Amino acid sequence: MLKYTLIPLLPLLSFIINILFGRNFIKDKAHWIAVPAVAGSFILAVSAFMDVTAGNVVNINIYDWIVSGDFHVSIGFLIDQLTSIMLIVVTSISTLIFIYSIGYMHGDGGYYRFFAYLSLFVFSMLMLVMANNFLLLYFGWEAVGLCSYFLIGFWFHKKSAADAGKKAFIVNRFGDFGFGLGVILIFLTYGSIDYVQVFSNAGSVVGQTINILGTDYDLITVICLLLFCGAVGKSAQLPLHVWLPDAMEGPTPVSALIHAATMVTAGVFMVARCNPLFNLSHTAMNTVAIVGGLTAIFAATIGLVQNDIKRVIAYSTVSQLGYMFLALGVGAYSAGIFHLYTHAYFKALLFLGSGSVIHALHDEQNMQKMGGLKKYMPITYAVFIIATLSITGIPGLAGFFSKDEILYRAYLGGDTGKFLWLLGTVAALLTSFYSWRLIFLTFHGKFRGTHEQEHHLHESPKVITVPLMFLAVGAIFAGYVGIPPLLMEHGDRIGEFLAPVLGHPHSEGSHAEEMMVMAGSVLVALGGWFIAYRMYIKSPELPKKVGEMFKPVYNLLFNKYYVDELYSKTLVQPVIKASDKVVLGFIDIKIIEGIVNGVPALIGAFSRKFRQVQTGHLSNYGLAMALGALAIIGYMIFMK
Amino acid sequence: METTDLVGLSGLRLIIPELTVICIALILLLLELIVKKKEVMAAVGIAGTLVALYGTFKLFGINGPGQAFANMFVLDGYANFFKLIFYVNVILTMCISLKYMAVEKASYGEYYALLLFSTSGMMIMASAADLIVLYLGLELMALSTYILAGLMRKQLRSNEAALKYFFLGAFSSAFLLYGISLTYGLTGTTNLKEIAASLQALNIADSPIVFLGLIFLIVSFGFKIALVPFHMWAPDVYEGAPTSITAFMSVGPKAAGFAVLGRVLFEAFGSMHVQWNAVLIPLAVITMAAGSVIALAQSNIKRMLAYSSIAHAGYMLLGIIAGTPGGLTSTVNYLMIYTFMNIGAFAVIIMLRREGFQGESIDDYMGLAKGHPLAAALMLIFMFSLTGIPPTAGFIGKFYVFMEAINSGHTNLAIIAVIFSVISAFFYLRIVMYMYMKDPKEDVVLTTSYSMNFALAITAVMVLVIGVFPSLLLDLVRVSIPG
Amino acid sequence: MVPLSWYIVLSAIVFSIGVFGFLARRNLIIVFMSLELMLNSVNISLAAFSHYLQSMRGQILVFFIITVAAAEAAIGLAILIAFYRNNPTIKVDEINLLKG
Amino acid sequence: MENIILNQLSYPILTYTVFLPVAGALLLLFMRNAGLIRVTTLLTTVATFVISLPLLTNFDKTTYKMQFVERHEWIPSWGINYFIGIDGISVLFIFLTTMLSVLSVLVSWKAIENKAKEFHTAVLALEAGMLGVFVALDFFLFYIFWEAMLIPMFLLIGVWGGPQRVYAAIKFFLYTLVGSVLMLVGIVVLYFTAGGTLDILTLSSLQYPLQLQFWLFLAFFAAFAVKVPMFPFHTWLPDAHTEAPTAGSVILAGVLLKMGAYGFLRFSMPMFPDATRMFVKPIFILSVIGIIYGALVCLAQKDLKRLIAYSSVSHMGFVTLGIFALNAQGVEGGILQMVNHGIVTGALFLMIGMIYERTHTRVIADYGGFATVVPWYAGLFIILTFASIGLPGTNGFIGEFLILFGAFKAQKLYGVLAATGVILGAGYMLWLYQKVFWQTPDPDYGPSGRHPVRDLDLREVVTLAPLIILIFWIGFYPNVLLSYMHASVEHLLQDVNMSAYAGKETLIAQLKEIF
Repeated sequence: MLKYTLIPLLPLLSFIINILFGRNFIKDKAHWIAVPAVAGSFILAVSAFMDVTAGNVVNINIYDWIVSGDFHVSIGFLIDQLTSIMLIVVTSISTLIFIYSIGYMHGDGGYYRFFAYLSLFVFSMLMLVMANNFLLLYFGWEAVGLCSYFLIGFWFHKKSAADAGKKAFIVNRFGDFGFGLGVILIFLTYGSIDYVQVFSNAGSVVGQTINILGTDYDLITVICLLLFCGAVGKSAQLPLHVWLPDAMEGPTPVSALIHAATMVTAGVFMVARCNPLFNLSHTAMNTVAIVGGLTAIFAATIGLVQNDIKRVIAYSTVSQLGYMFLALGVGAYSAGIFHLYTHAYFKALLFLGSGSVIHALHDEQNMQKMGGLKKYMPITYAVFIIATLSITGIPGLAGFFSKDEILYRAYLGGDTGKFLWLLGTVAALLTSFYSWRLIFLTFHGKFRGTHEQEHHLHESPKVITVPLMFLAVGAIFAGYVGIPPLLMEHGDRIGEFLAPVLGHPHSEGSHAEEMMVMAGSVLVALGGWFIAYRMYIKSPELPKKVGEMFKPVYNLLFNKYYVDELYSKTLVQPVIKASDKVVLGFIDIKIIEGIVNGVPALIGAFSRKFRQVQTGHLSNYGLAMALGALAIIGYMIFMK
Repeated sequence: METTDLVGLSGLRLIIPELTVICIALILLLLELIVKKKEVMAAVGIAGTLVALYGTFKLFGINGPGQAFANMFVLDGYANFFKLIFYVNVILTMCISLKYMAVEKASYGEYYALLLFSTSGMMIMASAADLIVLYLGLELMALSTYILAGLMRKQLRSNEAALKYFFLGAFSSAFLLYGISLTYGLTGTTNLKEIAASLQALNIADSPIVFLGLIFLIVSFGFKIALVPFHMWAPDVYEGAPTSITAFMSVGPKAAGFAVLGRVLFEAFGSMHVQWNAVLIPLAVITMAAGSVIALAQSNIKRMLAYSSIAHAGYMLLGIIAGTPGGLTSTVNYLMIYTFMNIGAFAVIIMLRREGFQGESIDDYMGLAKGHPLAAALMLIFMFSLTGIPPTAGFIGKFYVFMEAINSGHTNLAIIAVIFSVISAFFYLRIVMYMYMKDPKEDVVLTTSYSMNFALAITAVMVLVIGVFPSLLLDLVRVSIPG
Repeated sequence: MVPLSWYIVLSAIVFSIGVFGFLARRNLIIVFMSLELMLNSVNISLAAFSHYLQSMRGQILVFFIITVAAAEAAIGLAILIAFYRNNPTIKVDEINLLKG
Repeated sequence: MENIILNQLSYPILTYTVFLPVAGALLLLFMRNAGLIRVTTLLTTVATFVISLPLLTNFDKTTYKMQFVERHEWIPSWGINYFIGIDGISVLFIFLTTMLSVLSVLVSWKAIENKAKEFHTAVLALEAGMLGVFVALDFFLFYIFWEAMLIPMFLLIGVWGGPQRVYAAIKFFLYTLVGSVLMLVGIVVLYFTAGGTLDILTLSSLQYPLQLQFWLFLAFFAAFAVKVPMFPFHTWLPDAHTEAPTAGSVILAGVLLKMGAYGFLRFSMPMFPDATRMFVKPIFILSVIGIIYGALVCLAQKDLKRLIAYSSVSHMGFVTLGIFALNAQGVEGGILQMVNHGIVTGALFLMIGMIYERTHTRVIADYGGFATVVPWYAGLFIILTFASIGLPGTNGFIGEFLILFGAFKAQKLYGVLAATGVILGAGYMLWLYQKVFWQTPDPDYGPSGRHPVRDLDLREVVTLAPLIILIFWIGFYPNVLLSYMHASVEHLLQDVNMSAYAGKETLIAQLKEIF
């Protein structure tokens, strides 16, 4: 009980202490509080994991949160296989990144603030994954959004950073809007929002419909899609992906932890968590899969031409998240979670690596101004290579196992499955290409930056490189918990471990097919490397040529399909304009205020008019009286 | 016995208060030859009034209405309560007059005598059970008031006010007489009770001629209580007359007018309730409307209060329209409250008047709260009371009247009334706004005196106390007017 | 034998003449006289009524009216003179210092 | 009577609570020295707060009945009593009022120089009036307090307000007066229908014919909708809020706005249940419009206070939406949201007042980068920002969620529409926060600048602390408040949902019956 409570509590304490006393007392000692806290919850997480493997799943209520009429929800934790894995991922990566940040954020004015927010984030993320009901999940969900808002806007004096933070929060609100309604609908459907109750009688409402604006829809589908809205927002899937690339305004450790490894995968976690519901709705499943597949390829294409090193990785994150949803959509939940878990390591590694590069170049992020760094920063280069091999799915590294699993499951998923598999494979090709492009541009060739930059080039300090190495180890070996049966009987240990929560994949295929898929993915991985090699090593002038050749395509990709512009033109600007010109300017000031001030003005006018009657002439007054009397008499006669 | 009855000496007992007031008035006339200090005269006047007040309360005890002088004079709770109003009115007026009349250089001894004569006239009106007595009382009141209005004979405004008041007053009493003659002609009597009886007996309740007579009566009473369109004199006279007299007039004659209106309509023409209601309802509406609306545009506070008093006449009329004893009670109650708050307001106005400074323009109230917080606070109380905002007495008055109107099924009338009371709120607030929310142009010096402070204290306290503990007044009213 | 109605009509006419005079004439004195006319018209009707009803009240009231009218005249003229001292005019329509 | 519990304490606690401020005000009349006046006022408000606490501790949460009831004859000739008591709906507002009064005195400590005596008298009078409104169980008594409150508020706005204060004050006064007088007529009609009593409990227990209910509901609606304020009767609010002095804005936002919704709960619903059910749809529509409308207007605001004022329109839209959902979650959420709004918006006005004292501008564009200039201030402000957005963990979330839940349960469509307000809310609040606190500051305001702006001092932190604590307390343990309401709300909903005409639910059918 206490143990589990402590897991999220430690980071929370670290936050409270740092935020209250950091400014005046702790200052640059902030990590002395934050790191032990998160490390502590890592250790606790491991022990929790042990408990689960030992077979006792925990579901505890701490206290009643909201009680109103028949609505009842409590603060409580559910620690099962899925949660325990997430706990490991979150706490382990956090710990490493905290350590990394000590070096990376060294000397920053807001050092204490940084660790405070980071701790708060870890707390929120842990609440998110440990929740045992939807509302508490929603709590963590919004809380991590809050932290990402703070951390993206960490350097708030930069307008770009401030805007990005705001954008991230508001875009997410669109998703949460749906998510919230989903939660409400779940309660109204199942009379409870505790996972256990809901999932246990998930099937009870199959076939029921809900009437929206006169048309009936399948109830469960509606619920699932509403929940998925949240996932789309949080995990930056189409069409709400726009916030994630901008989120790179935040410090690199943030990008690594929040916008690669953990928070953005919350959507995946949530969908996996709700698999009993999703399983009941084909429509929902297909939506998830297709959105995932499209996002994967969509983001990958953008990634091809970006020059900002972090943005490339950001788009690759979006695309990888697409992969995960693809997996969930085809019912391979464990595969999705597996990829989530491996991805956490190699993507964190990529980000931190790029962070190390940026650090060395004094906040230079444009790859066109880099090059030939491998001789200056060998370690960074090495880990980069490992990460890239892993993400591109070279056999033997973590990425390979998970990605292959996903493609295979997709392939088995009927016609839509085949199509998705195709998407996935193409995306893999692109991924491999831009990942290598990144490597070649950054580390090969000769340095294209300024002289004093070159002068200061150096490998990053231990405190930065050591976590990189740890992550590298993860990026290599993390995959070995999920070796496909083809290569090793009962190799898919993670799948089996998660089975109690996520169930077994629906369909099994032949070895031949599996081989085929595997080969395909390996092939495209190499293909991608080859093209990149041709273009950036053999003939560095080629990229320009190609760019010229497909100018429109290039522009389209380079401008990210103009999605931001589209939203700004069709949504943001109109609303702002309307609210200013129409709502405030016309309705409020003209109409309502017009009436409110008009009536008194009218009365005033009457007043000034009627006082003229009082002429001051005696005879007029007498006349008034006489006429009054006459009028009454006339009135009387009229009445008769 | 025979003989005494023939002379009606037994009746003398019932008119002791009137006699007292008149005697004091006469004494004051003589006293004027001896004493030069006006304070003395005021003191005597007030003392005399208090004696009369005491007399009235002794008589209050008599159970059932006491008749006298061949039933021409009646002494019942109704009359007594009105007399109470008149006493309060005249006492407070004397209190606020002292310094003021000196400032106006019009402190003549007969001023106090006239106040008392006028008051005695009102008292007679309140007790009149016969149209003849009613006429005499009314003229006694009116003639003295004409003079009072013109008392500042060096000032043209005062002259003009008196002139207009006189001519229009005479005009209206001509209407009254014509009405009386018609009524007399058809019913063969001038005694209110007998009129009612013969209306029944001869069954002429719906004869147009009778109604014509009634209309003429209503016109002349409407003149006294300033109903639109018989109100035209009010603003001019209120503005021109000495402020203390304005205060006096805004309460006394109005109350007296209501006294006779109520008595005549209820006692004599009770059977014609439907007809006279048909006349009074439109009158009430236009009175409230004109009063509240026209007041908005005024810049002279006396004139503004004149229109406000017109509007208030409209509200009071609701009680009469209700046509029930309760309604009458509510009107009387309103009048009592109105006495306090209105005289209070005028008292503050008077304080601003000093050598070479009129203090009648609303602008003169700018920033009064800075220099004289207490005076401003008092004015604030009176203004909110006139608006009818709790916890002031004004609210109780309005509430009671609306209550009776609604109870008798005139809900729409009540709604109209409340709407106009909101409109009227605007010009009362404007005074408050000027006092508290503007900066003073020149620093105002107040002319105060003990009597003035006394009057202010009484009025303010009563306004608040009645506002919080209405029962104190309500119970009194209800016993004096058996429901 | 003159019927009652004649008196009533006469008094009505006289009253109306008085009213008209009050409203139409511009000379304060004449306005004042119109007032007296109105009062006397009432006296006529009252006297007539009282005779036909064989009751004294009407005639008593007539005496009262005459008395009061005298007092009224005295006061009215006094006010008029006071006014005339400050503003030597007796034209009704020149008296509008107070208005609005 | 069976549904009251006479004051269970040894002393008339409610009377003390209500009239202690009056006593304090009277005391002030005899004082000259401004400092002494401030201290006295502070002590009075604190004492009132302390005295009111037993109401919370001794409150019997298990019953819907009126508690701490006192009843004495007052105007026997009208059958009117001095009849006061509280139940689960009003008890929280007593607490809110007494607390906010203390804070508003604290925040005016330095701000009010001229006419300090009048100011503090007005504040105390106002407090008494507000408390009276919440405890009155006799309609006449209620109306007295309801109107009497206007006078001090009118002065607060008009005398110590901003440049447009006079216009704002008169607008506020007349606007609310129009509504109130119509209610007054309604009250009198009710008085005679009920056979000469204004005892609220008796009136609530009676059944009125549908037509009467219809008209009376409208009459009361006039008063309450203006106070809430509901769209389109809201335009007095921005002016009043913007021009009022900080203390005024705080009390206005914190308590006065609640009285409209409180009126609906206390009078309209139990007395006119059928009319209530009839008006659910129109009021839902108005509320949703209010929510979205207010939010949109906020997006276009240039003035700090005005923005918060319009956000109140949006938030109060949520409240009316909730209470007219006519289910436990909606009503309880509505009540809770009233308290929350009092806390959060009250605190926002406090903070704006504090920064205004330093910069003397309310134009948003004049700010920027203040997170570096006044970090602590910025830190507290962000908490309020997110509380007002309704972030889980803050009180705002609990209220908004319950309301949306209730609304969704009652009418799905309106629940969904209202939920969009949550997005817009985030929009304008974050926009505001960025404009004021983020990006680079104007060097003038820096420590070395021409008008250096100092961070919060102890007094100000003390002023804000209780509200901040409440925000999280309610956010993480809302039952501390919700538990007070359950019984009363349940009983209220019974009244509303079981009544003579229950069943005939279609508006048209009932309107037919009326015309």
